[in-house]
Amino acid sequence: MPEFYNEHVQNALLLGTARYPSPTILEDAIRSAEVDVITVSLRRESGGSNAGQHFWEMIKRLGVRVLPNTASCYSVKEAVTTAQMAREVFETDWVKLEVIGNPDTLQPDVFGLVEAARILCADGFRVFPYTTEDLVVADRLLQIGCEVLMPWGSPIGSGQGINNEFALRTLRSHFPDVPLVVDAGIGRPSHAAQAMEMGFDAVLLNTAVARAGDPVSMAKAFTEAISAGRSAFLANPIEQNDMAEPSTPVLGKAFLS
Amino acid sequence: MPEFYNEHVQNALLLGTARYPSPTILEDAIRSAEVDVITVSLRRESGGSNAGQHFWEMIKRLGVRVLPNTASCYSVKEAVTTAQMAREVFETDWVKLEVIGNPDTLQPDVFGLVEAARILCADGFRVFPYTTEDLVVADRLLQIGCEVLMPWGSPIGSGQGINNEFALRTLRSHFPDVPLVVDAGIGRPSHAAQAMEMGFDAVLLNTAVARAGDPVSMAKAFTEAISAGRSAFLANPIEQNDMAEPSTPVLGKAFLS
Amino acid sequence: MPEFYNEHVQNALLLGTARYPSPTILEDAIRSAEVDVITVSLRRESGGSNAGQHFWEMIKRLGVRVLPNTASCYSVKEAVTTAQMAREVFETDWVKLEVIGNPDTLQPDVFGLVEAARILCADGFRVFPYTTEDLVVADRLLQIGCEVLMPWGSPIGSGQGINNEFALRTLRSHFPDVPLVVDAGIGRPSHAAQAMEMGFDAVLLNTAVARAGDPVSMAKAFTEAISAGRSAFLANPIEQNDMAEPSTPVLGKAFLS
Amino acid sequence: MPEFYNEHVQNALLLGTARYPSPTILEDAIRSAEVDVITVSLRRESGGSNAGQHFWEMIKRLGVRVLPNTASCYSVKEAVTTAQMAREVFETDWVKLEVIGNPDTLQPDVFGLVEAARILCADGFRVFPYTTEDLVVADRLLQIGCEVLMPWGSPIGSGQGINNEFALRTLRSHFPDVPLVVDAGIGRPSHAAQAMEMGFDAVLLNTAVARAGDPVSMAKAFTEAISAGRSAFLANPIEQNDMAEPSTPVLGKAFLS
Amino acid sequence: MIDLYLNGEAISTDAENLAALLQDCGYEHDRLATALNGIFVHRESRTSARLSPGDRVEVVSPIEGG
Amino acid sequence: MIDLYLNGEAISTDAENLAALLQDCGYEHDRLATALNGIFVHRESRTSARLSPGDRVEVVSPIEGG
Amino acid sequence: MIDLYLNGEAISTDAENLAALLQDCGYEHDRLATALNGIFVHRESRTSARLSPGDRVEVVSPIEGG
Amino acid sequence: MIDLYLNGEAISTDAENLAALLQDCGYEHDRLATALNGIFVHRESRTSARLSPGDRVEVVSPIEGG
Repeated sequence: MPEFYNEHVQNALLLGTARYPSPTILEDAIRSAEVDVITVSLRRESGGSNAGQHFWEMIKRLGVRVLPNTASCYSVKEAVTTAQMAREVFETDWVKLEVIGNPDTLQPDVFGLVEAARILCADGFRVFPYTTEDLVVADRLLQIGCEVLMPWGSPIGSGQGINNEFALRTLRSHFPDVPLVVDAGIGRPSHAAQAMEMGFDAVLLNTAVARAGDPVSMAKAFTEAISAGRSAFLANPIEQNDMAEPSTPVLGKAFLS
Repeated sequence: MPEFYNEHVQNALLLGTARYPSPTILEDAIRSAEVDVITVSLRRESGGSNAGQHFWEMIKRLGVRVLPNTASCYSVKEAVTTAQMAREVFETDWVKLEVIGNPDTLQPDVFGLVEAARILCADGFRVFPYTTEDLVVADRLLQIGCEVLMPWGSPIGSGQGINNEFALRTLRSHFPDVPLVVDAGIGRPSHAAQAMEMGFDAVLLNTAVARAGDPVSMAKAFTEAISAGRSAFLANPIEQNDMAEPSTPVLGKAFLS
Repeated sequence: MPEFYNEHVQNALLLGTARYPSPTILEDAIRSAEVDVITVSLRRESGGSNAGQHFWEMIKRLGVRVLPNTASCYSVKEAVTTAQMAREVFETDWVKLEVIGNPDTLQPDVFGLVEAARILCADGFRVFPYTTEDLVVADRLLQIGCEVLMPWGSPIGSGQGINNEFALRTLRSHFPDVPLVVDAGIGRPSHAAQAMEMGFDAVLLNTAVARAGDPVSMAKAFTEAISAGRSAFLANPIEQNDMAEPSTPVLGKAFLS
Repeated sequence: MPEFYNEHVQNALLLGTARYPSPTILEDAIRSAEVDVITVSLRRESGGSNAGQHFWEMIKRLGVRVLPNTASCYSVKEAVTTAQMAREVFETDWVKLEVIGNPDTLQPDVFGLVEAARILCADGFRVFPYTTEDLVVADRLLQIGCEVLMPWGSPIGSGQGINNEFALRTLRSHFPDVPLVVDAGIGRPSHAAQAMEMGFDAVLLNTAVARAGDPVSMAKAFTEAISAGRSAFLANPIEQNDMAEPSTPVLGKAFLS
Repeated sequence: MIDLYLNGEAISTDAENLAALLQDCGYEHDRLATALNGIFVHRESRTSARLSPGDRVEVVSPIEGG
Repeated sequence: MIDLYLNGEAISTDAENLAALLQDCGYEHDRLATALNGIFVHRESRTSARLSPGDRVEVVSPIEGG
Repeated sequence: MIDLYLNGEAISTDAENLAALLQDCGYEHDRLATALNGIFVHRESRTSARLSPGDRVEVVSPIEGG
Repeated sequence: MIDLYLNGEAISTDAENLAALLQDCGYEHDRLATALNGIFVHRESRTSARLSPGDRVEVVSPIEGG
């Protein structure tokens, strides 16, 4: 099971909590998939409203760890302030750092990301940067204090899976000891299993569960697939080869013609 | 769970039993992965030998169903005689019908396959034909009495996974009510999950488990991945799309610039 | 340049003649792409009509070779009779033999194909069978007298390109001396170049040119791409590798830090 | 034909000049492929040597345009000084700006790249930045004065082709009016045709030609394939679809059963 | 008069053989091939190919094809 | 009375500091975080965070996120 | 004595039928199936399956398979 | 005599500036560019570029590149 900033996590599926048909379905999904870490966010609260309090109570009831995000932040300042507010509200120094660079792809702005990460690491945060597959950017993030990397698979919510397998494999082999999480773009359990088979430590996803026809069942499916992918990685899978190899032994075959 | 010839099967992973490091590891793999159907074969037995008897006792001990194959048969006659011998020895009329057409790819000879299937169906066998992804061949096999189809993913033992996804999807959509099993070529749990997500009913594999570094762990991983893929298929996965979609709601975001 | 049944062909692009915006555009496409072999067909002619005669005159004017097809034939009998009629009308014993097995995929019925090919080869035809990527079927076709094979890339008119590259590579390596033509499914010049780079001898296509916005220009593009792919195959391309290799020499680089 | 910084270029194949078996073969390749722009570099010259002079004379003899690179530069300072030296020696303000971030992948360091590009654009250079597929980085480069972008296909010299087609398509659609060149990783003419079919304006490559068995023939093949890809892009290719469509008209087919 | 099918359409004809039928029906050029009840009839055999009631005659000529 | 923006809406308030503003506006629970003009204000600093005309105050609380 | 092939090996035997052959050759368990000259012989037909010189007898039992 | 580095090799020279150094070292053509301690020196500035002990001089000329 993955370890982030010296904390052991019980499930390598990190699950987003937005876009579910109802809070009840969200809660059921988290429980039935035995999720340990959920991502959360902040929004404006009006006086007299109890929306935030209710969501907080659900978190407490579930007993899960939270990873607050800085979703929709396009500037370093926004991201940093959001992280600071999240730390106070959610009582954690973990932060999923998003500095978005483009509204169509919702991809990281790697310049802003590195700058914000530097500020937040120096301020005591434990930063989980949502980044691209760029090896050089990854190296910068590690140098300034990040101890986890979360490269995207494909654009957020697109369900395309892993668009650049070669680059993700390269990341994995360059940083064998850094926890790596594929974050964003995962559409189906097979995508998640593939990421884990490549040696990734965890998978973060939201839309693929929340917008499935049956989110509870889909959440469980992802937990299973991620567990399967991890086991397969550790069990040393066979190599691909071009020629067939008989599985049934040929020796001792009866001669019947 | 899949149903073949009116029999319900408890695990959509059908597991081959050859090429394991030891009989003990094979037995552990079957147990820990909760496999319900295993494939088996026949070989020449010498007088005084108890090899076959021992293997049979293991089968009985495990309480699994057996699916005897006609591996390495290149002619209709060989395949038919092998099937008949297997029915007597294994006390089942199920048969995984292989009529091999080429020693390098170990691919089906579809001409021989259809002929042998016709003979065996008429003789009361319940034929599980190992076939290609060819829709027209599939149609013939169904017309002559096969009630299951087992198209290959890629060459036996190659671990390449699904080489022609389009053709397998086409098969699935043309025969929505026929149990379809991807047989051969699966290398990793993500391949198996992918097959199940495409709506296949089961996956048959051997080498990917038997030749893994840790076959017991790998067998369990395949059971999990296949379960995940099936659940995902039933839970109605999201469609892929080209543009990103924010998972965290944008409405209500604080303005912090 | 490819050779079929001892006839040298000047362009490895074999071009279909249907579905063009106009006969003039068809004629321009053939000319500008310097096509040497076109596929043609037969249809019912009414008394008093000159449609067939006009098309024939265009063929004569262009000076191209014709390869009549048996399109839309679903039975052996239909295909054989069509081939016989085509031989008389087009004055050639070449025939693109199609025995279709499914109206959705328009894929070959390999059973009917082999039977019809046997009849036609025995009757003196030079058969160009439209077949699948099935190696065993290919072997049968060769044994009964075909000296060319035309496996599909993907369904006719689908433009998907090569759906099962592994199987086509396998065909190529098993039959190094047989002229092999990828027929059907090609959508773009890069698909055609890829087929030629794999060592195929020619590419047959129709829809990708006829239904392009500018068929004349697209036909020329295919001729170029096919020529490029062939040249590349003969020029021994580099192998893929995982690591980068500097193209500019590192030795002698100035030290400027 | 592409236009870079208001200069029309006669061939969309930009060709590297390193790693050829001999200068003669390089010269033949450039001539026979009718290349208009070649990339060149600088290295230490000893007193009394005429190596640089000879290479320069070859360039003059060929009458080609040169695009000097800053290969192997890992720092902004190195890259800037190299660009300045190149401008003087090659008498051009074009520069292929490489700021390398990793010796294994030879990928761009996007941070150094943007900084160096800013300095060079301000100094009057016409910068051709060798960059990644990152849309946000691309946007920065355009904002600071680059009028061409050269995203990589895959690592230099790897011959893998286009590893992240989605990202390159995204770049193309976001910057419809910016000349885009796929630079690095191209292995075969079909890769280059694919890039052009996606709407890219040019392709820059070196190893795929220089290390081919027959570089002269391979260079011509790339010129053809690139021309084909460009024509296809302009000729409006057909869309892919899942179902087959008969090319030969079904109406009027003889009834022969 | 014989009732038969020419290219799928019911017609009545006085022609006794295939060659005569083609002439009667106004076929002007001979870039044609013929089949009778699904069997190919060579050009030189058309005169000897006698027609019977219910026969299915096909007459085809060149067209574009893929 | 000070005119300022609370979560993007123009309001007038008698409150002189952030803590007072929250109380006046009826915030009942304290699973909240605050920012003043884009700068985070710690819970314990809200009383010392004086308000000025035109200030932009943001008050946020937990919500689902991806 | 009959010379025949048992599982591909040349042997000489006094056995006159398949059942007797199995017994003579020391087959102890009956998780076996038999074929004579490539044709399956049912367990209950082994006694009536007479052996002739040159016969090819196959005796198989369960093994792992894929 | 000044001890400096020319293209990475230690040399001793009487030349007082870059232009003189090039001449002394036998550079015959001028398809060259120069850098002094990592900074580009224009062709026309070579005479005014005075050399000091420990200087790193780079002299480059055209070569093939990718």
